[in-house]
Amino acid sequence: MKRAKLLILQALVMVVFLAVWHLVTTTSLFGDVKTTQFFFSTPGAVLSRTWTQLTGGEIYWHLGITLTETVLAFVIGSAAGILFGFTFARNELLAAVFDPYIKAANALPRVVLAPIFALWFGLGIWSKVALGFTLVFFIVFFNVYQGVREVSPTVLANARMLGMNERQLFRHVYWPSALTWMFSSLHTSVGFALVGAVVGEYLGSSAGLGYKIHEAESVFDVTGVFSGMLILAMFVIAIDSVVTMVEKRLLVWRPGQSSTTV
Amino acid sequence: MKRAKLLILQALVMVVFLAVWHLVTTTSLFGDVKTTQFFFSTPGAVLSRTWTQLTGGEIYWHLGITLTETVLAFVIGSAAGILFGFTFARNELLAAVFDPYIKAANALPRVVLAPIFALWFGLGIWSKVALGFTLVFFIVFFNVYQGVREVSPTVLANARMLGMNERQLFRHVYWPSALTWMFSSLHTSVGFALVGAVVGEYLGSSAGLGYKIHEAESVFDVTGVFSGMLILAMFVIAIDSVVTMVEKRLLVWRPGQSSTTV
Amino acid sequence: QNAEKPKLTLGVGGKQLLYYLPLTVAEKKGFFKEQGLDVEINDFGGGAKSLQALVGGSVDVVTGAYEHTIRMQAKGQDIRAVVELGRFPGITIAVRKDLADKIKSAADFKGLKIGVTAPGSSTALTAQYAMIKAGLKASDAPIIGVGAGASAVAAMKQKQVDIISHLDPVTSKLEADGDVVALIDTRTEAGTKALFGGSNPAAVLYLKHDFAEKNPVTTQKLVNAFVKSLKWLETAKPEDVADLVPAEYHLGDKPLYLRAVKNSLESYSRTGISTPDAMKSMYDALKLLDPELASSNVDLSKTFIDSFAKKASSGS
Amino acid sequence: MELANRLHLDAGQDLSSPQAGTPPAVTLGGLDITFHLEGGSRYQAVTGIDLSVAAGEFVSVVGPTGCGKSTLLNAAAGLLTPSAGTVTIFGQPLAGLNRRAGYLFQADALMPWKTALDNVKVALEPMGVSDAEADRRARDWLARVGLRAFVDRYPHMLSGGQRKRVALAQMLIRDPEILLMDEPFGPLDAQTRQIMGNLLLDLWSRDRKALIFVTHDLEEAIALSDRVVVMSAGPAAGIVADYRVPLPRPRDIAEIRLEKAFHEIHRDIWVSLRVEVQKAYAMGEGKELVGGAGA
Amino acid sequence: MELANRLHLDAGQDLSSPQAGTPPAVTLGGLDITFHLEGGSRYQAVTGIDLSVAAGEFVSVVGPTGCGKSTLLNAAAGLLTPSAGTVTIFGQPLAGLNRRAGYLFQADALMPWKTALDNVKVALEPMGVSDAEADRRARDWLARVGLRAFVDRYPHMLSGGQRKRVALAQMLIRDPEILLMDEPFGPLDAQTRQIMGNLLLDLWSRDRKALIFVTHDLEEAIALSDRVVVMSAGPAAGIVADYRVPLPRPRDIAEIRLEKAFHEIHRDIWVSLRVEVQKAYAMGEGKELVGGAGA
Ligand SMILES: Nc1ncnc2c1ncn2[C@@H]1O[C@H](COP(=O)(O)OP(=O)(O)OP(=O)(O)O)[C@@H](O)[C@H]1O
Ligand SMILES: Nc1ncnc2c1ncn2[C@@H]1O[C@H](COP(=O)(O)OP(=O)(O)OP(=O)(O)O)[C@@H](O)[C@H]1O
Ligand SMILES: [Mg+2]
Ligand SMILES: [Mg+2]
Repeated sequence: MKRAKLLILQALVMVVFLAVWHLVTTTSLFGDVKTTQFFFSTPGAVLSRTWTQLTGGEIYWHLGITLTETVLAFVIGSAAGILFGFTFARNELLAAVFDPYIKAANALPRVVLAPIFALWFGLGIWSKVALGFTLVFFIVFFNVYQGVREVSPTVLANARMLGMNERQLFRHVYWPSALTWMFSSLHTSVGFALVGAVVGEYLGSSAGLGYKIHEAESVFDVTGVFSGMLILAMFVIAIDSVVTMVEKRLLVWRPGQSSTTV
Repeated sequence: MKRAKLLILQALVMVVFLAVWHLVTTTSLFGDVKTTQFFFSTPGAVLSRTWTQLTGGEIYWHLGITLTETVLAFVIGSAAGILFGFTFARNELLAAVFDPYIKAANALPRVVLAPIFALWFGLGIWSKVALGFTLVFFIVFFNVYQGVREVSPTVLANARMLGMNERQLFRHVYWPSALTWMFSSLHTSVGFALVGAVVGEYLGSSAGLGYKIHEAESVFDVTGVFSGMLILAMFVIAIDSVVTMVEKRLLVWRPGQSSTTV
Repeated sequence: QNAEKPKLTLGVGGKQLLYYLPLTVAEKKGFFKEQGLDVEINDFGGGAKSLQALVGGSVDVVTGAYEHTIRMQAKGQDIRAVVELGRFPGITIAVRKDLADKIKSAADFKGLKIGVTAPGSSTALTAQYAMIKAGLKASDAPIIGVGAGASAVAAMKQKQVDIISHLDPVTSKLEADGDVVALIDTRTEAGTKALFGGSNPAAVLYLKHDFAEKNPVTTQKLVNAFVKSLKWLETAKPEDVADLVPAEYHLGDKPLYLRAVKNSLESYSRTGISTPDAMKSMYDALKLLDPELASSNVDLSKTFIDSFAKKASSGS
Repeated sequence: MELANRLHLDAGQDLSSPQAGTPPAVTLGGLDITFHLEGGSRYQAVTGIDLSVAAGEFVSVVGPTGCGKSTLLNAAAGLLTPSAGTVTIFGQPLAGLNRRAGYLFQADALMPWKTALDNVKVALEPMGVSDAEADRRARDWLARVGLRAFVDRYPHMLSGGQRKRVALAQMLIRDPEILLMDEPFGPLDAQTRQIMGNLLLDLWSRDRKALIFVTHDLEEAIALSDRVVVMSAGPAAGIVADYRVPLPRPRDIAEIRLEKAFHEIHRDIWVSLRVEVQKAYAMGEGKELVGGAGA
Repeated sequence: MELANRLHLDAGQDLSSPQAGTPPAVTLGGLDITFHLEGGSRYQAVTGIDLSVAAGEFVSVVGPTGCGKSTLLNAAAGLLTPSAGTVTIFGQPLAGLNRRAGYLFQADALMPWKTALDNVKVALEPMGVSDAEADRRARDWLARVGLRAFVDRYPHMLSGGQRKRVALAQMLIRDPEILLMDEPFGPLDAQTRQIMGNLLLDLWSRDRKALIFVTHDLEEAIALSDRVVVMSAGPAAGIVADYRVPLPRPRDIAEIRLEKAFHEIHRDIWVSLRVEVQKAYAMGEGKELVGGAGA
């Protein structure tokens, strides 16, 4: 019942959005129709193009490549973020020494780094993975770092008194305690992994969704650009729901928002 | 004493980094010197160029523009992230309905959106602010959202029993409780605000650090590119230390990592 | 007579590229000021972005590829060129050194990886056009976007691509380092003739038609400035150019820059006026390559207003 | 005795409320509370709870650990919606939070980001008290609970008993009509307990507050209250006995323990409680049924 | 009496340790603990603490709330480095954590992400016990503290007293040589307290464990321990008295309260404690000095 209501509301939002889009691009209320269509295409055109693409076979090849890059960037980036986050949080000196460098590295515009990645990793998927990695890593890193430091002092003291060594503390205390933080960052970084992959493809590649979008953009095919982004969006929702599922499983122990009676 | 040691260690890291860089680019151990210099310049050249730029006056004009964009993107982005984060966390239905759309929006490659921002906000600083905004907003949003939901149920129940209304709960419970989360996200988003500004400039503008970097890049002036990035890095460390100062002030109440005796 | 709009914004996708040298010359030589114009130059990440800025109204005029005006006319956007800056495309198709003895012409491209600035861009189209002319299909070789700058050099040096269809300074850099051998060189008249059968408009100054109609004086003054810089380039030596542009433009390697300028000098337009033949040759090439344009019917006289350039040439 | 007490439950209102006719402050009618557990099973914590507390009445609740005392207070506070039954506050059915009640939680509930003083001050903000006035009153209250020297400490710098006293001040400063207190004196030493107990009695006797007081200290329960309610062991705990304390007021809680009537009622309650605790222990240990947990 | 007790402090070791010659399990020598406060001021919690607990000795610590009992245990556990003085464990100066001790914290310290069973099981992991064996023993221990039916509950689904008992099982299952317990039976009802007390005595008497037991329940302290140490009010709290409990072992904690010796010692300690509590209260309220807080 509740689920149905939610879906209806979500659909409603979508319909309103499409209606506004349609209105803007097909009536001259908001300026010259030709110009608005040059930038925004029309929802009808975008949807029908998307449909054509999804029913054709070619897009899946590109999607597959982008998916591979995204998943790799996400997995490697979060793994490294988690690893470094934990290491730094557990080693104050290390954290203090590297703090300014990490902050600085996080601020480097990735687009500028693309040639260097291309040099190091070639034009294949790995340079895109590297780009996605630089986005995912920092988000996860900062959150895990904070998450570890947020561990309740009493729970930690208790675990230490139980004789746990560093590895056991990690498994039984730091890790579960940082999980909430991690998942919050993972929701952001799923998106950023995809952005990294697509931007990487956009800057130099031979396949992938970003390549398709760039191709469309070069010939001023806005419909193609938007339909590419639409496919991308559907895609990220799918990946994110996997993250949410894992999250739900791992965080069963948490008290609900309100007390639960029947 | 401890501070001095830290500074020495930080300097050491820097020196090692520069030494490696120097070694790679000036000896033929790692391939042809000309080629490596074409891609990586040399630390000496980059430092001297940076010095020239910083002592000359022109760079400050560009820096000023980038700073304005970064600060605006950061402030507006975090403000909106905080606002929406709180609103959504307090309104389950809203959050559930918009959840997929927010996730999808977060995954759109900003590079592709640049022309649209230029259309809406012109070529001045506002289109760059918009780009930075789209990066900052989501990071802050997800963290604030999670931060609000992490409020201790007992503390919340107590505050409600004290008769607090929604506004007072916000001020006395949600806000302070979400602060840690917020600051963790702000550290990431300072960097991203700058990335947004620079990438925006890189994609189209007539001034700013990103413009300078783009200019240098298209004439293979790697030295210029790296010196631009160096200035950028110094810059973000400065902004971030302001954030850290504010954080320290606002989070005095937290128990230290270890119990503090004299 | 005063300009209607003395302050205007100009868009360009990569100002430092030799492709757009006439713009830098006009700026540095003060030709805009001479005409009483205050031109703010906005640099974009690519030609497509500067065109979008023009359509969106963020800039008044653009120095970009002539091809854009045809595409825009096909989409119903009345965008017209007013002065030609480059008469040859300036694109070089080169093959990697170690393959040079096997690959002699576009007919041998089958199955090789071709690096271009971006899929769908003019470098890509030129490469595909060459293949079609040599009897292959456009899809016979994978097209790889390698970007505009150092990443393109990296791609070739790392043997990520076999063929590169690119612009200066990338081409000159690769040539100077001995990494590639040029097969088709549209920087020269001979090369362009060989591929397209005639000259082929490249960089132009284009704008929205109503802008030209509303601001005829401003447009005229702009064109005057550009024609003047074309005239200057006609007689300039590479060293003159190198002295004029900021030192950062020298690619960190002045001999390389001089070489690149020398290679390119021939490609700049002399009069600022494009011939209908040249325009038609461009359109035909596009029709061949782009399915969207294949069925289009663009009136080429609407893509270029030559009256301003004619007046400028006769005036000076 | 058992039967008499059960009967008293029904007649309770008239007997206990000093002013018959006004509705009781809190009435729990046929309350059932069942918790959902992971994996779909349920745990019925309490069942069929009927309890009425008149305005001006001091009722203590005792019972074996885990029987459902806190759950009961949560229901009275409106923090927990009962699965069945009604909660009535001054004759009005309770919807949402009980705005006329103050609640002292069993667990730490101070805002960790506020000093002791601010934690107490903030309780006055919803009432629109001016800042200066709130400051003065908060300092006064902290002094009354013996914490004048600790006003500027954050909760993590206070001992367990000090935190509890801050929470006490935070609750009492608002002067609510109904006081729900869950082991308020647990982490305090016997002496401080008496001081706090007297403080509480003082306050309670001044105007007709209703007080539900959960404690494990039977002597304290008897010394302070008008009625002592004994709960049975869970699951599905109920009220098994309801004793009226036949001691005159005003009382001095230190002295009253020496009276004979005190000892008698103490022994009575002790016996009925002991049975329940042993039952609870047996259940928890699983010697009898692992009861109700899978209903 | 007072004097005798003070003297006993020095001679304590020989008298109290059943096997003279072996070093005492815990020795605190001249312990000073001062906390840094915001803004540079300091708070001296305890000063000049000398306390020695022999192996096999059961020592209770009582004192007014906020005097420094938890602080003392923290120092003995190695969680807090004293500002001055030494902590010696079985003759070895303590550096870092006290690995031979188990600590039952005053505050909730269970891992909220583990069920009761897992919380207890995990205590065996550092000892390398196999999973199956750990499971068996953890279930057994949970049954002994009366929680057989609650093994699969997460801490937030347990009542305060149930959580405390899980923590108790978690600590006892490791069978440490030194037990540090901070108000372990606080949130338990009197009956359960006795059951747990007997459980603890059982365990303690089996092998020569040293036990430091903080409580507010004086009767409990006397019933369980060999010595009762009374602390003075803070700031700068110290040990003011150290009573030996002259009751024979083994004891039944329910029965022992009826003995005469029990009442005598209870009265003695009560008096000395009362003085301290009143002092503490006066200080906290600021009637005397706001003492030491700005030293
Ligand atoms: N959220 C919950 N989910 C499931 N069971 C719960 C939950 N909260 C409480 N319980 C169970 O309900 C019963 C009553 O809990 P409650 O906290 O009311 O006990 P109590 O009488 O306050 O005990 P104590 O004296 O130990 O505080 C307990 O058995 C407990 O395990
Ligand atoms: N981190 C800290 N910073 C400053 N003062 C502290 C800190 N921890 C404890 N104190 C102070 O030290 C004193 C002793 O605290 P402690 O927790 O040891 O008391 P306690 O005897 O255990 O009291 P209770 O019986 O209430 O638990 C208290 O006055 C407390 O305010
Ligand atoms: Mg309870
Ligand atoms: Mg304590």
